[in-house]
Amino acid sequence: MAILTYREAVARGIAQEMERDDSVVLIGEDVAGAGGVFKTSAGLLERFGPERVIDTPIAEQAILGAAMGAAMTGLRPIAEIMFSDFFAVCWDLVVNEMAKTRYMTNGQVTIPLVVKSGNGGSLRFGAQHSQSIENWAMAVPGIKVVAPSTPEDVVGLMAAAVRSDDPVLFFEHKGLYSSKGEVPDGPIVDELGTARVRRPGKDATVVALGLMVSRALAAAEQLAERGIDCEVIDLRSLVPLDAATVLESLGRTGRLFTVEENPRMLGWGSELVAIAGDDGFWDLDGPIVRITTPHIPLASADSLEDLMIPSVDRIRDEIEQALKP
Amino acid sequence: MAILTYREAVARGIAQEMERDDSVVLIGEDVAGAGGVFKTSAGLLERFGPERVIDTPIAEQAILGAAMGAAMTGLRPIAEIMFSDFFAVCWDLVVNEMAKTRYMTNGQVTIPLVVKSGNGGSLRFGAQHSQSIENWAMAVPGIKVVAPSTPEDVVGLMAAAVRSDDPVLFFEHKGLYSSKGEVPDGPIVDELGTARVRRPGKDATVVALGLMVSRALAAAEQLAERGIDCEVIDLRSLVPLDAATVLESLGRTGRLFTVEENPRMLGWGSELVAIAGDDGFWDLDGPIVRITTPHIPLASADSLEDLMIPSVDRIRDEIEQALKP
Amino acid sequence: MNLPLSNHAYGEHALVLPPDDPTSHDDADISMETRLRMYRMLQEMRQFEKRAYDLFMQQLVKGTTHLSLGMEAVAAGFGAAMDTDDYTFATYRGHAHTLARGVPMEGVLAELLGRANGLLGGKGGSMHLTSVEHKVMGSYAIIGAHLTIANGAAWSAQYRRSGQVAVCFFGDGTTNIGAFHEALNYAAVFKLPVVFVCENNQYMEYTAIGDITAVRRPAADRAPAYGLEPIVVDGNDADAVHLVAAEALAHARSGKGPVMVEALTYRHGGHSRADPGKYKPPGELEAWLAYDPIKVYRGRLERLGVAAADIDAINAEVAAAVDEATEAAKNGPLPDPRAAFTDVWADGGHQWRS
Amino acid sequence: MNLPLSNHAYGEHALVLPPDDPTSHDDADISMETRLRMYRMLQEMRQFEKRAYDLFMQQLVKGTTHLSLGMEAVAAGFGAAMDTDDYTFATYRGHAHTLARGVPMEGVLAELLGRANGLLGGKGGSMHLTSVEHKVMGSYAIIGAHLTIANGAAWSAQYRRSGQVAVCFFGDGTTNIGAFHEALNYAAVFKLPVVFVCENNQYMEYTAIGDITAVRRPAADRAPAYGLEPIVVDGNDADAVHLVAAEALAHARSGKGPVMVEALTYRHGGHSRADPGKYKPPGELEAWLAYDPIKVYRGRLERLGVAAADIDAINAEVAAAVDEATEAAKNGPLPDPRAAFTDVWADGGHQWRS
Ligand SMILES: Cc1ncc(C[n+]2csc(CCOP(=O)(O)OP(=O)(O)O)c2C)c(N)n1
Ligand SMILES: Cc1ncc(C[n+]2csc(CCOP(=O)(O)OP(=O)(O)O)c2C)c(N)n1
Ligand SMILES: [Mg+2]
Ligand SMILES: [Mg+2]
Repeated sequence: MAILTYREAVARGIAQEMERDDSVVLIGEDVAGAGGVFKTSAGLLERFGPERVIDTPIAEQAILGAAMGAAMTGLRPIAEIMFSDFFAVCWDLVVNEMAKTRYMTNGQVTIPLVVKSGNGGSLRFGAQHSQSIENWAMAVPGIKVVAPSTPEDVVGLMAAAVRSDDPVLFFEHKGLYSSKGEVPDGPIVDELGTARVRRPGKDATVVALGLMVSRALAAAEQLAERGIDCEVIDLRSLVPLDAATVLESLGRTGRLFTVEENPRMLGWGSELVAIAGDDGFWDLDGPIVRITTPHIPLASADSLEDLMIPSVDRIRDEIEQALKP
Repeated sequence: MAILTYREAVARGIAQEMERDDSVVLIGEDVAGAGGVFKTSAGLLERFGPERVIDTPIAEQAILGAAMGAAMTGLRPIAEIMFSDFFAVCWDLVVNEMAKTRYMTNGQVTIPLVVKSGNGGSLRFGAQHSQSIENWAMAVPGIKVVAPSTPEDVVGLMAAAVRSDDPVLFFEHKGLYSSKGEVPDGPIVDELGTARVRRPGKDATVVALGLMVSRALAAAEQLAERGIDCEVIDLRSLVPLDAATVLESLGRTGRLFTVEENPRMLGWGSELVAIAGDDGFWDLDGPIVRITTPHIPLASADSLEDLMIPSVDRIRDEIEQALKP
Repeated sequence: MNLPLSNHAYGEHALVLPPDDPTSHDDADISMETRLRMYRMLQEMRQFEKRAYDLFMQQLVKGTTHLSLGMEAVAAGFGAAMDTDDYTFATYRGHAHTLARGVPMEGVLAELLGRANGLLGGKGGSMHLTSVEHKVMGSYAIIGAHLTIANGAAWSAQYRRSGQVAVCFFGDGTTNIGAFHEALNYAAVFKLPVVFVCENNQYMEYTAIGDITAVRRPAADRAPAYGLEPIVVDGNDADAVHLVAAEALAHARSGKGPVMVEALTYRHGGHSRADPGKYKPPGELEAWLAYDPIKVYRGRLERLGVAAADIDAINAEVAAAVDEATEAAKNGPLPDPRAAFTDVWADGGHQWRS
Repeated sequence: MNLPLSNHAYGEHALVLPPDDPTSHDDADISMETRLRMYRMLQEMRQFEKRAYDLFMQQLVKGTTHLSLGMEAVAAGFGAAMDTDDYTFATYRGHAHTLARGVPMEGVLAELLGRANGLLGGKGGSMHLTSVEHKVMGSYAIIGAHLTIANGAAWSAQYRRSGQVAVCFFGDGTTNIGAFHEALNYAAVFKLPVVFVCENNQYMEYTAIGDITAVRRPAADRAPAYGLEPIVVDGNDADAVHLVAAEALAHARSGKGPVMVEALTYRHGGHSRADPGKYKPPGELEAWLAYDPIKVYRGRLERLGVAAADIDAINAEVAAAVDEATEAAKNGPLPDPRAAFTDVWADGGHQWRS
């Protein structure tokens, strides 16, 4: 057991898989010599050499295209898109190529690759470097979407992503990079599409992702003091989506809350609402409440950013308000 | 009053605005000399000349960048992205630049532009030329999203889009281009953010968009024969969203159905479900049913494509099934 | 104002005419076996696409389809030069390149007809022809991306030290999109074994390439921007293409990095079925028809002593094969409806939630 | 294998050294008034950014910030050559370009501090400085897009026949992204009045530009791919920049189309606050510090007879202005919380549903 930062866990997960399988390679801007601008690949160049850990030009389409073509022909590349906001400059490769090629070729082509990326806000980077875009990817059939919230999950889900034969977008939360957690020794392999109950509870089901998990847990602690017992579920991956765990919990609690960092419209929460409506409608004792960033670009000033992204206080208050008899 | 095709209506709407305002210009691939690959700008070059109707290289980022920069400095450009699938190659301009610049500059910059695009399936063009991506745009704060279903609406909503001081994505449905409808003579100016009740009814509210509107109406006719009286609402624009019209209808009918061409996850329907849950939860007499294309890329073969996109029969059956006592 | 298109009316741009000496490569160092192979390929591509056109007119081919009638020498010249293991990356205008790698006609035609015996089971269509078995790694319908994907296959070959080369075909219009630039620089920097082939057929869809491109030769004049040699070849002469192809492949295979070739050619028909081709200035099509790649090549074979009857026999064999493929395609069953739901994921299915 | 980076360890790439003759432009035809103006600009940029750095270290500047210490001569040379109505398009490394157009320091500094008196009311931050009043049409933080947007402003100027030119600054690393290529071809085709200025400071973030670029001069060696002249200028000599800028602006203004300039320079610090700059090979920074643009320019003024005391007076005036701006920024109120909800839309609000 070791205490690792989330960023160290990223490097550890990649190293674990590179160690195991020669076909795993890593490319991206500044990932090699500098060990990544977020230091999530620190030490990998030294350990695996310049054929397997490669600095690229600023050319996100070229990066994802290289990863995809290599994945189609025998490698299992990991590509980095530094900030997830930059997916917009190479979205074609993701949604039109990676996501559709297996289907269009009737299964002839397999695309085992991972695109890792720094996602999310809270660092005062402003509207173009703080977005939570996991919902963009979730809307596109053919792409798996992972967003771990703890160092241990980072390692295990990275391994699962690398071993997946489908393209996976792996969203690391920038606001969590310096957070710490215990990570067991030895190889860790987790499973995509499995949510985790981080806190059992009986009054309400609170579903969160990424940075929002710890905030939801903190809110739950405060609510417990006020007599409200929340079950907090960490979704961990949006595709595949572990709806069963959420629905099972909802069946027990009767109330569902989502805590989302993405702007309000068409966040993963709206899909969860719709699924709960499909499969859990008669379990619902009241409206599902989505606690989200408002549908507004993120401001850079700390005082304004803090107003936008759900805080522990806001999560607590919105849940309490909604459960008021 | 004239009978126009939907594609003629696009050209008429643009011509109306170019006639009125010299600052309206049109750029895109093959929009000038050829009058557009879908012939939605036929005759405009001849009428307004090569300074205002311009063929561009295949360079969607350059096209949208030119439109944005011109909009920031006094013009009101209309840009064409030929197939909406191609937004993926220039998504950065849409989501990171057009959508955020007014906000980031605290209102200093105004971006009055329209991006028109052929959207949707049913023409056997396969997975990369048939997508319904209005939900991609809806997920991004700062972009207005319009999707007309009739020639008359095309003219009036195009005018409203051109006159809007915000960036508007204008989704023309490729499957509707050859459809016809009556269009009143003289200038038509419609309003964004206003849904239309296409068919009043009392048993259920059916909300549709684009190509799905006529299918929903046909299904409603068949259901009427079976004693189910559906109200059919044409949403017309996703942003701004006329939730009031939908909620008002839901308040009367107690049941809500969405008919969506987009793949299932995170379609506009999921947002409507969530909004109805927020504001109309106690009006709901049963689960909201989303009738969508499955969450799968579109196949090209006609027999397969027809299985995927909601058909009149499927719409009818799913509604009937859900309303069965 | 000084817009390029304000200097002339649309469709009145300068003609680009073909070379007029079809004998230039008569004495090229190419074996008669290879030459006959290339001639057969030309015939296959031509007759196949004419049939596809007919089936389109009969409304059996749905959606859209993009023919390369008139451009076959590029596909044949490269096809005959590539090793079995080399990768092909093509565009929506990919019938010829697919056939050039030995993919059976039946599967291609059945795919155009949306049948279960289609190359992609009816799920891809004309624009996405792929046969991994033949190393045809896909036909790509959105401009630009596939140049970057071809780099990836080349990178994999380099990493695996397999000696394979990736050959990536694209059009003149594609040289103006961002992904072109990213792909070329990336390939050059990493010395990837990839050959980029610009099929310059003078037009994007309906707009003349010269009207929207800052340089005269859209690919060759950009090559130096990536440290590459500018290479232009007569794309209607299969021998000329073949020689350049062999050299380019050898260069890439030897580890010296990418090559970009610009092949000058012309499409006889419209961009796609919807296009009547009105933007072509008078005389242009006629000049290129007179320099048709099949005509050029048949003339050469005859000058080199191949009997007309032997040539006709090839034509007839190909015609029979096309007929046979047509029957097989027409008789192919519709896809099983369940096929619509397979292969979104590598587990074979489409489920995304529990 | 033959990867560029397998030939040398990271950080051991070849040095790019500055010119060593600071007197080369002593007799350039530039008025003393303009020269003193440029010197003052250099001082403003330098002292402003040093202050920004200090405030960063005091944790008053949040998020990130990108300094152009060492690169000021490019901004000053262009800033002094531009007409009041010309447009500036800058990057996240845009403090100097913003100040060069006369934007008051207080607003910029207050923006870095996230205050209500910030240029953008705290909603944009260091990376998005914009002052439409001063024709600073924005600072853009995602590589590439703003070259295409600058084209749009140039197109609008052309259409309106306003005589304005759009000047677009970007880095060496930006020359490898797709939007660069699209923007350059587009500008050339439509003969847009735009001047593209590549500030080649030898590095993208932490990677040397030569390690990931197929040509030696990332911008100039690409110019011919768009039918443009390759132009390289000493980016640490404000006079050299000024002359080239004046010529480029005149060319663009006269309707002859775009110009691309590559200015060789160096950033003294890291890419952003997080960067310790370890990838710089020994001796490189020292050489460029010795050829610091302010040192070069002060030396010139002194050789041309400006008294040291007069120069020092400028420095002192600027120091006072920076102090004043610092106070005003520090004393600025936090933004009204309601400001977070304004100006998503042109109606001033953020509502998206009824
Ligand atoms: C990104 C993108 N933009 C536009 C199109 C529409 N389109 C399809 S083919 C084509 C013309 C391509 O011209 P060229 O590259 O010369 O190839 P050709 O069709 O002549 O073989 C265009 C504009 C597309 N498929 N993808
Ligand atoms: C599309 C995109 N990719 C990557 C980045 C991250 N990034 C920010 S600055 C930078 C380096 C840019 O280098 P250069 O163009 O030389 O400008 P400089 O910072 O040296 O002024 C990178 C990679 C980005 N902002 N946008
Ligand atoms: Mg072409
Ligand atoms: Mg740089």
